[in-house]
Amino acid sequence: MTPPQQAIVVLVVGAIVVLLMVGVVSGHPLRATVLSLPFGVVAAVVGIQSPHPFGLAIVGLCGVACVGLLLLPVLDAEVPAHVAEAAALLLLGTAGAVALATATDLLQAVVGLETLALSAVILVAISAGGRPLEAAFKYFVLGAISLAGLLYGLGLIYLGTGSFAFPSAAQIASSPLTLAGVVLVGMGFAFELALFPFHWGALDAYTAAAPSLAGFVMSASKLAAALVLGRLVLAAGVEVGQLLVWIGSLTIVWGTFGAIAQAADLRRMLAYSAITHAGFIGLALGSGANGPATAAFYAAVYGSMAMLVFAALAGSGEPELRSMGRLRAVALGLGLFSLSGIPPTPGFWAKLAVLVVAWQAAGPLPTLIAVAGGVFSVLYYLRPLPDLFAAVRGTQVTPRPVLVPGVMVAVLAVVGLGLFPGVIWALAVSS
Amino acid sequence: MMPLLAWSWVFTLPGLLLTALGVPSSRNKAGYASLAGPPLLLLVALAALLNGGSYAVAFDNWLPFLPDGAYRALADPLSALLLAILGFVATLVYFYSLGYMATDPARRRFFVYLDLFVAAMALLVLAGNLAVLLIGWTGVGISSFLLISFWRDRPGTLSAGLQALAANAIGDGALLLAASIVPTGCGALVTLQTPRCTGGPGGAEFLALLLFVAAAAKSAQGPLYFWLPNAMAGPTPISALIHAATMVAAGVYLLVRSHALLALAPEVSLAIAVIGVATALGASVASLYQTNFKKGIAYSTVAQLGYMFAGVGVGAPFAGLFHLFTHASFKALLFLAAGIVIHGAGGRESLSELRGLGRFFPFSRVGFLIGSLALIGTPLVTAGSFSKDAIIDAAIAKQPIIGWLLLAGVILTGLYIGRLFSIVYLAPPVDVHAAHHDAQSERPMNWSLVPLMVGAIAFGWLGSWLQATLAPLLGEIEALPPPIDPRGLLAFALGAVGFGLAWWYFTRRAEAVAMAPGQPVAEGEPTYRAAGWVSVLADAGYAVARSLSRVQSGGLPRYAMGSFIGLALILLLREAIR
Amino acid sequence: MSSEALVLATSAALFAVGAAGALVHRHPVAMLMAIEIMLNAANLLIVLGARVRGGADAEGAALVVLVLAAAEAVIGLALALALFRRKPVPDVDAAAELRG
Amino acid sequence: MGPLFLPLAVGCAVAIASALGVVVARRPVYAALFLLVHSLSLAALFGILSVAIVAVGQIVIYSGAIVVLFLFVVTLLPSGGRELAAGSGRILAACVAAGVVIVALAAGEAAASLPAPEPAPDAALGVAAVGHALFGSLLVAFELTAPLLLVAIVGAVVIWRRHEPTPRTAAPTRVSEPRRLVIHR
Repeated sequence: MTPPQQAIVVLVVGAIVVLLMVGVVSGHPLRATVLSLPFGVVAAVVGIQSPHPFGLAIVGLCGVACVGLLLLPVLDAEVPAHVAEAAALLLLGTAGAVALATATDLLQAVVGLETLALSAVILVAISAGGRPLEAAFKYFVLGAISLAGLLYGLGLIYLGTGSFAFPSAAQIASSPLTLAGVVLVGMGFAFELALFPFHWGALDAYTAAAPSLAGFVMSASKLAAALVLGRLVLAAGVEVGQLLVWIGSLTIVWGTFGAIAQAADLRRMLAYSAITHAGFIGLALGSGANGPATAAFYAAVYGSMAMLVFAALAGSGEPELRSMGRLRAVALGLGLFSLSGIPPTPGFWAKLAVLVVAWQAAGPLPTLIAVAGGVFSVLYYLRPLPDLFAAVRGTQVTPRPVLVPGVMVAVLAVVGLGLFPGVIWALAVSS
Repeated sequence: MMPLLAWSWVFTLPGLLLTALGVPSSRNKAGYASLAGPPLLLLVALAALLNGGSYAVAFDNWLPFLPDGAYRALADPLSALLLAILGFVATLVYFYSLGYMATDPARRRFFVYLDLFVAAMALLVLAGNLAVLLIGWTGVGISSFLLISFWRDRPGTLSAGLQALAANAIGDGALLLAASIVPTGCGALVTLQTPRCTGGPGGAEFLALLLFVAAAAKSAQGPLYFWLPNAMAGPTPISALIHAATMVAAGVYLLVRSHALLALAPEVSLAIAVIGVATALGASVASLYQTNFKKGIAYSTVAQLGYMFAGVGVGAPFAGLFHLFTHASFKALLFLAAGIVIHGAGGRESLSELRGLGRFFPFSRVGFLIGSLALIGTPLVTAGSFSKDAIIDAAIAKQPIIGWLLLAGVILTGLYIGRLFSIVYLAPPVDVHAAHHDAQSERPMNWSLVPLMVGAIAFGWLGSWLQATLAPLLGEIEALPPPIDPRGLLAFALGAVGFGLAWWYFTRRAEAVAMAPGQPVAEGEPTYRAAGWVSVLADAGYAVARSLSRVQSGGLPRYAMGSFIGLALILLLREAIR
Repeated sequence: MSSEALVLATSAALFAVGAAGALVHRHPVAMLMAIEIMLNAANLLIVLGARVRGGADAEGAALVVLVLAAAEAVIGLALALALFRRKPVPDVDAAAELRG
Repeated sequence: MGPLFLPLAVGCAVAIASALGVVVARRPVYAALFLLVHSLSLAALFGILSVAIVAVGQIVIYSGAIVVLFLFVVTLLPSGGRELAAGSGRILAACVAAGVVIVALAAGEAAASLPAPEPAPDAALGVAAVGHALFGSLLVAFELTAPLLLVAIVGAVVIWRRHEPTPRTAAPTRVSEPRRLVIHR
């Protein structure tokens, strides 16, 4: 069994163990975390030996899952009864994401994608209130539509090439069926990445999910989709890449304008900004030979940033910026700095890497769009900062010690990536 | 001493951490921990400047995905001079802020932001390659945003901060592009002009243009000036430190540092000079119409930066740098003196309310007078004359039209500074007891003016020594004009005429606030609405954003329709690319 | 028009009809049925591929796709029931609180 | 025009007709019945294409389980199978979408020259071959369906109990005292 498959087995076994212990665990979030965390860590350790891009994917995904598990205790009040299921779904979703990211053939990718998508839908639906349920239903229906398109593309590829492997450029040139199939499959993965024409459901889902789970939902799907799209583009050659460049640029424009319009709603702004980052990943994917490696690097860095922001936001119902504790305010500030791409945070390095690749392979216009999108992100990301830092000295908030490990892990990840981005780049590059 | 200088950007970080963690816990001692940073920076910079030499730090392979991914820091006489200015003004502003912010509850946060700014500015000056420059460049922009919108509850401060952020974003974008398009292996600033590095697409012109856009955004030149007057929403020490002496000078520093690259791109240099002159004249005229005391001085800063840009544009980088050096001291003097009057008047900044209150603050009055004389450029006595004459001489030698325009500008300078001085310090006061003296907090503010006064007077004489130390760095430098020369006297005469005209006009017409009739006299709360074209652009952007977010109507069928149409179009599109 | 081309055309037609159904229906379960038709269309195509290429792995894939459709149906119906249980007449347009 | 063309054509016609039935049905119950017919016609098509095991799967798994599940849920919803009439705008949108999708798919497929199916020996598509495929090249995908179904099951339970209107542990209903039979007033 290859290391990625071993990681998947560990994750699934972990989920099964947590489900079997549901009697002991439900109602006590801390027990769920303690029980499920080792499985995430072991999966990461097992998965790191796999060949280069897969190693980065598994470590990134398991890292995101572990921080998600650490945030379980602060899942909003009335969910503790289902915290065992939430932990199991996190582990199963990660298993699906690892399967998707490290798939050697398209069928395995489809099943992995489906596992990830379904667990993401349920994690969105698990939080309180009507809005998450509505968002989950919409995210599910649109996901089902894109799955149908994906499977249709799979059929076309099989008709064209006779196998489920990633079709090569020669096979695409030989039969138009295969090209149509590759485009449909690409768009199916693009839904998971939340690129422009397919971002509708994801936007509402990212807005309505509980903060402690939204981080996982956003970053796991992006990292896994970036990896599999990268391999699809590398195999399929330039045409699909050029298509992705324009879709990515369009996504950046749409996400930036959408985020600027969200003056009041922080969660909606973060959802739109996730679409913008997906646009950056799409643009990187289409930019030449080392594009997919840059996209994988960007997605891994985005995962750490998103987890940091949502770790800081977790535990507070409506995130009233003025009433956050000092640690969480600083963590949120660092997260927003990184998301908006302020050096020396990792977000900036990732953006710069995409620009370098886009300039060499994607041509001037997409690069200028990327620069504008990246630079004007400062306007909507840093808008809450004066409020946030002004509040740090203000009201005294009941400290939530249980949050500290989750937030600290995310802070260390972001600071570490900020100072030594080369470590992740080395993992991503020789794909 | 240079190796120590190369790491001098960490000097204020311990102060930042201590103040952030609230080490001097008592309320009135807040911020004392960070007082040590800037003086240390000043001493190390002066020592390094005196014994010369240069030292480069390089950690290769720090960012493997960039054309030049190393961490490079370069400490040489040029950066030592900038750090000396930064240390000198920052030390005085820190000391001044103890008095100015004495009653402000959030003084601790104020000093944390100041430390962040000084660290970022030092890193910017010490940057060896574009990647590290970007860290300092954006860090300075962020701390300026945080400080401008420091009094978050006052109306308009957040929008003023966002305007500054937007303008900085344009500059960062240009630098971001430059850092990613240079050919592999040559991001270092000192090697930008080598043929290998200008071989990229667009060659030297495009690279120089990008650096110019970044510098113009940071130094509020040309169309990108709109944010600086509104940056006066921040406390006055900030206006003195950031928006007069150091941050806005970062643009000029960048152009001086890459003067060899500008030499390769004559059209861009000409554009720099033309925009410099245009900004100088436009800002001088605009200052005449300001009803807010600090905004009047802010436009003066924009004008003087125009002079520096003109100096660098015509190919006299040392003249621009020398004016930057002297301008830092006398402009900070003007702002801090104004701060004393504003502080005394309970935070009111409108000229009609401050009329005549300056009389009750002798230190501020003397300081403002010396600053004004230096701004006009009275020979021998003030530093302004040495550096302004250097720029005008170099400009007339190389681009006569620009040179004479700069000379004519001096009369406008005399007019606007004379107007500000006479309204606040000479005109009969509106109501005598409007100003209240709080001796305890005023003492640090008054005494921090003295070194600046000495600087405004004496720094001119350092010109020749500076020229000697910086000669190897800035290539061939034409000799500085002698202290007394006909053109210098002519410039001073114009300035003096302007000053006298304003003096006569405003001391006799008690109620007049602006030269032009029909100017609204009373202005309640200072508004920070962006200038014309910027607010039009911003509103258009927001309109597009709102209409776009309305498309996201929440209805599932509309989303499904969008997905199908998108899917079909992309499928049809693939036919085109096959 | 060979029989394989006929089946290919049928699967494309079914896919389009499923898409139309997804947009027409206001009842959530009817909408899910339309999506099931689209999944069936994809399954038909995979089976056609098995027949044309003579590959048993496509047959296995068709079985796996059946399982996928089952999982989809389960979660879809659970969500539809939970969301529209309280509403007198289930209407997909009503579920539009999240906007902007 | 292979020997089986006629039954194939009939099967395809029934499939498309029943799919249209699902789309135009006014009440969800009719739509569910059309879906059943559609599913069975597909099973017939699979049989004709000599892919026996998938045909059986379609009948047992799909028609038997999933379509019946749809029928249950339709009747469970309070409206008892009534559906709001679709506005003309929606019908127009649906037609436009269907048209665009058809054109897009046809653009790719029309030009394709389908390779003539080599005479598939019965063994190639037989159950044994499928077994070898499922446990050979498709092993990983086949195994991954297990966590997928686990997610589906856990998800369905969680969604239902999470959004249940009255928690099952609500207070027991108060037993009212026995009503005395009143013969006369």
